[in-house]
Amino acid sequence: MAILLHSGTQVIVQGITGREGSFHAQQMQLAGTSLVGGVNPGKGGTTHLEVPIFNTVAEAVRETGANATGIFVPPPFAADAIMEAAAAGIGLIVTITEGIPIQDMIKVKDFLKGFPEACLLGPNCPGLLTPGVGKIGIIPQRFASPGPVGIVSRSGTLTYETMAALTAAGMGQSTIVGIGGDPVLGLSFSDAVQLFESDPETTHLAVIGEIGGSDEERAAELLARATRLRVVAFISGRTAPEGKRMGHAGAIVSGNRGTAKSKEEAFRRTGVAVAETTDEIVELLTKS
Amino acid sequence: MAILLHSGTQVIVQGITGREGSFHAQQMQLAGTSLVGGVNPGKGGTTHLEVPIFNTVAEAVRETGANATGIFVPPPFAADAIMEAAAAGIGLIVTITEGIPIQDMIKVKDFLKGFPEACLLGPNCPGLLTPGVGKIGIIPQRFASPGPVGIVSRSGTLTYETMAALTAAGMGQSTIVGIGGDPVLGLSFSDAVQLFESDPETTHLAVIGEIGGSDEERAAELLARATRLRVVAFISGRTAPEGKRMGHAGAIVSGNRGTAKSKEEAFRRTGVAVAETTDEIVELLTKS
Amino acid sequence: MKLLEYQAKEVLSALGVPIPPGRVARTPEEAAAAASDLGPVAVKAQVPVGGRGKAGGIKLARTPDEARLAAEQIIGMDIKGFRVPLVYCEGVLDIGQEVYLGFTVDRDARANVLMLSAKGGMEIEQVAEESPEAIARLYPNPWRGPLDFELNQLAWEAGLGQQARALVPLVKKLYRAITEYDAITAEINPLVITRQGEVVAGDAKLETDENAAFRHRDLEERYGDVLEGDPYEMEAKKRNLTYVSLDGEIGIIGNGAGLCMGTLDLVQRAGGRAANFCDIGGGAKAEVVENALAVILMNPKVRGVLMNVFGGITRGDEVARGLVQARDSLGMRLPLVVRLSGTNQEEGRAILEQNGIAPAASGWEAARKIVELTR
Amino acid sequence: MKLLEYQAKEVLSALGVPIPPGRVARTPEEAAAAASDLGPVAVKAQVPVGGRGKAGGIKLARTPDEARLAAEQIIGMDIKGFRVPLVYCEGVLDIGQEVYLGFTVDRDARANVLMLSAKGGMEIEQVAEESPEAIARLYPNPWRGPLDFELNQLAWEAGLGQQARALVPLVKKLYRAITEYDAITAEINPLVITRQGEVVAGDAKLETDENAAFRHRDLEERYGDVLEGDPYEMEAKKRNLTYVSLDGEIGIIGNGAGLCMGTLDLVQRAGGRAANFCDIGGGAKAEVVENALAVILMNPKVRGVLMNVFGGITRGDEVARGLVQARDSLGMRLPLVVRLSGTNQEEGRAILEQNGIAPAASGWEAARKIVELTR
Repeated sequence: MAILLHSGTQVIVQGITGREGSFHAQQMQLAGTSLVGGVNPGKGGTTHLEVPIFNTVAEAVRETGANATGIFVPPPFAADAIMEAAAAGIGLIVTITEGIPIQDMIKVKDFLKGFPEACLLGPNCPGLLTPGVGKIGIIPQRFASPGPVGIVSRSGTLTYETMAALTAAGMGQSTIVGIGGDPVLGLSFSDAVQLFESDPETTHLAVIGEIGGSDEERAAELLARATRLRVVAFISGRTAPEGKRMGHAGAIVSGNRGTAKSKEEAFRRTGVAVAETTDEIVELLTKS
Repeated sequence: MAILLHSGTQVIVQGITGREGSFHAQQMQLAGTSLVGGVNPGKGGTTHLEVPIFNTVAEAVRETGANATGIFVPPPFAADAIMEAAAAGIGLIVTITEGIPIQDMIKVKDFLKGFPEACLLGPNCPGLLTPGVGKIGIIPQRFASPGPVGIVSRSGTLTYETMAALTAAGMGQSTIVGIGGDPVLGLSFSDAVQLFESDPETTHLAVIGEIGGSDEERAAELLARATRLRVVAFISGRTAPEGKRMGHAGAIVSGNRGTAKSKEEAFRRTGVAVAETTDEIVELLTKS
Repeated sequence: MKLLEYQAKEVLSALGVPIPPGRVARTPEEAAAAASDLGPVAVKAQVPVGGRGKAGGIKLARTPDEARLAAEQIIGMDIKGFRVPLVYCEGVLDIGQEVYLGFTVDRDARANVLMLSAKGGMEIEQVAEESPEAIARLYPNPWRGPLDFELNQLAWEAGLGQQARALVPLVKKLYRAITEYDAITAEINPLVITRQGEVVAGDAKLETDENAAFRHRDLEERYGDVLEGDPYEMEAKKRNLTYVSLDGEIGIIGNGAGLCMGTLDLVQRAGGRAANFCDIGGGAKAEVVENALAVILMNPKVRGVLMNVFGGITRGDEVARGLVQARDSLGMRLPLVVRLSGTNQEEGRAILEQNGIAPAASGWEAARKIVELTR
Repeated sequence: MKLLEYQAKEVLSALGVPIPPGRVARTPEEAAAAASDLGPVAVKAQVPVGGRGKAGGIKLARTPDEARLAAEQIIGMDIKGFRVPLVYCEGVLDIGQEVYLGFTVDRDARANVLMLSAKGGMEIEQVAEESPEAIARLYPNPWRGPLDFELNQLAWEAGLGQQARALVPLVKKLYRAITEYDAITAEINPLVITRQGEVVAGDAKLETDENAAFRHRDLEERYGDVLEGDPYEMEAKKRNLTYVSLDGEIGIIGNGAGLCMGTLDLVQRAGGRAANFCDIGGGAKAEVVENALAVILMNPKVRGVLMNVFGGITRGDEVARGLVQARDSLGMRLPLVVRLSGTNQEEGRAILEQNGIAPAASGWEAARKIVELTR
């Protein structure tokens, strides 16, 4: 089973003919992904990486039955690309693009309310990987192996590191999900935790958080209610300096939430083990 | 029973302290309406027509349990007033104001999609009257009497005339609904027909249409499927001159619909009697 | 407010829509001067109504002399009831393709609709009827406006995808006529794609919402008085009346648009022809009645007046007294038939009879009576 | 981009927000001249950080001489790491009431939040903690912007309903900082309601989104170079690095923000103190590594460098070769510990060892090693 990305997932890449898009689309093929097409307005009718290119996402969906997309278009056009994907009926929208303006993403999030079946992952995220099945995004498949551990993370490299360490320790992964580091995100920790919770193949879960926001705290609340998973949490940024603040607005909104301490405490309160280093994540997951 | 306006309808008036709002709110009280309050920012805490005035609709709803409103505020502020009512949870929003900019109403219609339980009547309409129960708007109650005939109309005075003639002929009315004459409206003929269809107290229905748009045609399609009501339709504007058109856009959109002829034919096709004068409406409804 | 072509182009140009070079000419001399500056020009009648081409209101002029001659012929012409006050002389385009681009309010959808078609030009209505799929449509969300991907899709659907890079920003500029001027119709037909690949507005039509005039006083100030239309309609506008001139002999006054239209229908049914449509609104105040009568009596073709009023909240006796007073102060001598119903109808009818005005029990009776009196 | 007070006020004033008369002074003489024109003024340090009042960065001056003296004291001061480059001399307001008005991005809600409170002034964070209900909040729909009724309601909720007529349009103007400048925080605190009933921005803070800088080149051109901040951060910005200066002695380079933050944590855990945060991104290209090392080595406090890289798609041997080259071309002599994992990690580690760089198997080992070497 795994989550979000299964054998039935038919993937297109928006921005497939760009340098990044092209490279990673090829990597996705190598990881086993069922890549069925690409989108680039004006290049419809051609082929690239042996898949057909379309002028619009709507056309791609109509012609290929695609139900997922990876977005690699440049920041000024990325928000539009996400909305186009949702409007075309795509169910899983993985946005790799880094540097999308925050106000664009706030508009996108509101737009997506009109498409409740569309799940946005990212932006500014490494995407997701279901070992043995495929990936959308840029997670390096070579360190992954199939198995029972779910990983959900806000960080790219920390995720790769954890995944590699788990594989080295003989523990494979069900799905690895990088939710991204931007302030305004699609899929949250809580959403991912819920998905893993209902995936019978996942028995262990690593939650790799960061300072800022309170998505980790909310995920901890969710886990507190009851979980069948063995969960380990890790928060980076414990010693990160407080940003030099100008106004009060940020503080009024966030209050005491968002610090590494508040996040770690939130997990500890629910009985979730908190790792202090990435090595410890693996130790805590593997010890019986 | 009747439709839309029942004994449980608790009404506020937005713009109650204005000249028009004040006069008609009083008439509404005389017609039996349960008027529970008014809204006028800055006048909260005072009373007018012996009902309390509030600064916001939300406050009025919280304090009085109002579930319907009559809007008499001037055109530049009317769209905002409608949205405020919907956001405050008002279920029946009757907008009397004439002269609201069309683009404002297009925005309002989109806004209302977020409040599916809110029913907008109007704008630029006379409102509605359930004889013996009450009214919201400006329909003169003195010519109405309770009975089995529903009236739905785009015109004000033609409605009053029909209502008066019915009363004179000994046939009372269940509810009289003026949907208004603006290009962008809330409740449509079809909506009203459906409501009357499921109102056991209504056995007869007068549909008083006008040239323009194709709401009448749609209502005719609905009636064609099956109706338990005895329906008479009347369309005014048969001899109205075609507007002097500049461009093609209007014609492309409306095609052959919207003429008095197309509307009358639509009703005739479904077996609905079409009256040629308002007197005939009554004749056709009363003949066995 | 219906803008003339040159006005619409001024407005759209300010929003960033490319237009050909052009100049307004009020005299043949000005037209000749324009042509000597611009080279070959189209001399185009400026009237707020379609079909001027077929009516001879557009002439090509290769030289200043030809432009002078064309302007002489066109200025002062009558096109569908409008006297042509001036012409617009416009540089000729090197046309590669003619595209249709427009939007209007779709009242059934309660929304704006944007339309784009590769088959532009005068025959677009025929295209709409015969091959509606050749016109791509988009109903933009009114708060968001059209989104880039929606417009890109629209261009591909219209078979103009390869021009999307030029069309998408252009459509967004046209759309600003909605957000910035409360346009209810805006049309560029043809939208010319030149052989050089530029996109230019060949013609432009723009109508703004009268209800939103309070937000656009500037527009009215700039363009409000250029037009010379029907003199009675212009007078009615000054007096704030809802009035439309028609061809017949019987003046019509009604309260409420539906009742008023219904009255026109009754007059025709009785064999007469209405001279106008005039809705004095629900209130039927004495002053408004006097204004309506005054405008109707300006028209020498009018041989009698039918007034159809249903008094709801307004009392019939008040209406009757107002009417008598208006008639007397205007010294009206023509036949006048009044159908007065509703509140205090008996008192109202009595007042009318006392003052020599024929009352009628129903609209139908009133219509037959006035037709008889004006035959 | 964090604007200084006077810059924020210029921007907001152009959007229609009323501000007091004021003038920038780069010297004490200019401050004196401003005071002689404006009368009594507040002389305010211009730094992109809060708390300048408590730090002595704001002084009242009744006369030009007092203004000169105040400017002498304030210009050049260090406030939280920023040297004060200039002061803003601003006319004193006749304060009736001080209100808080601001918005920011609420990342949990994935939305903008507008906040209004009758309890304005410096203690607003305390108000937020002790009586959060005293701060009314609105999450405007990002496409629609705040609607009039929503703002009216906000004003009544904040206990400022009687001022709604003045506040509602003001909030809409402040909101335009979002739509027109991609602001992610904008704050007017205090928003002063004068004894005369006018509403004026007493202070203003504005931060725009760096990701949206491509839409606002004008802002950067106008204000980009006024600020004198941390010299290493300024140099890093020129080199397009994600770099933050810290107080310690160990330079840090990591690829990925999470890994980099995790590395800081490990260094502290091992008893050391990081000199910076520097994320070189997923690719870890040789040129970027060289830029990062160059900036870190500018800081004389740095006694050693820890680089923590996980090679995903990037190969470890490439990273190692790039690092060796960078070290050599910069002539770096300080201890350098590298944790290199992932793709081709063995080859990478071999290259490091051949070139006298200590490799470490884990981040934790690397952290302990560098702390030891720099003790």
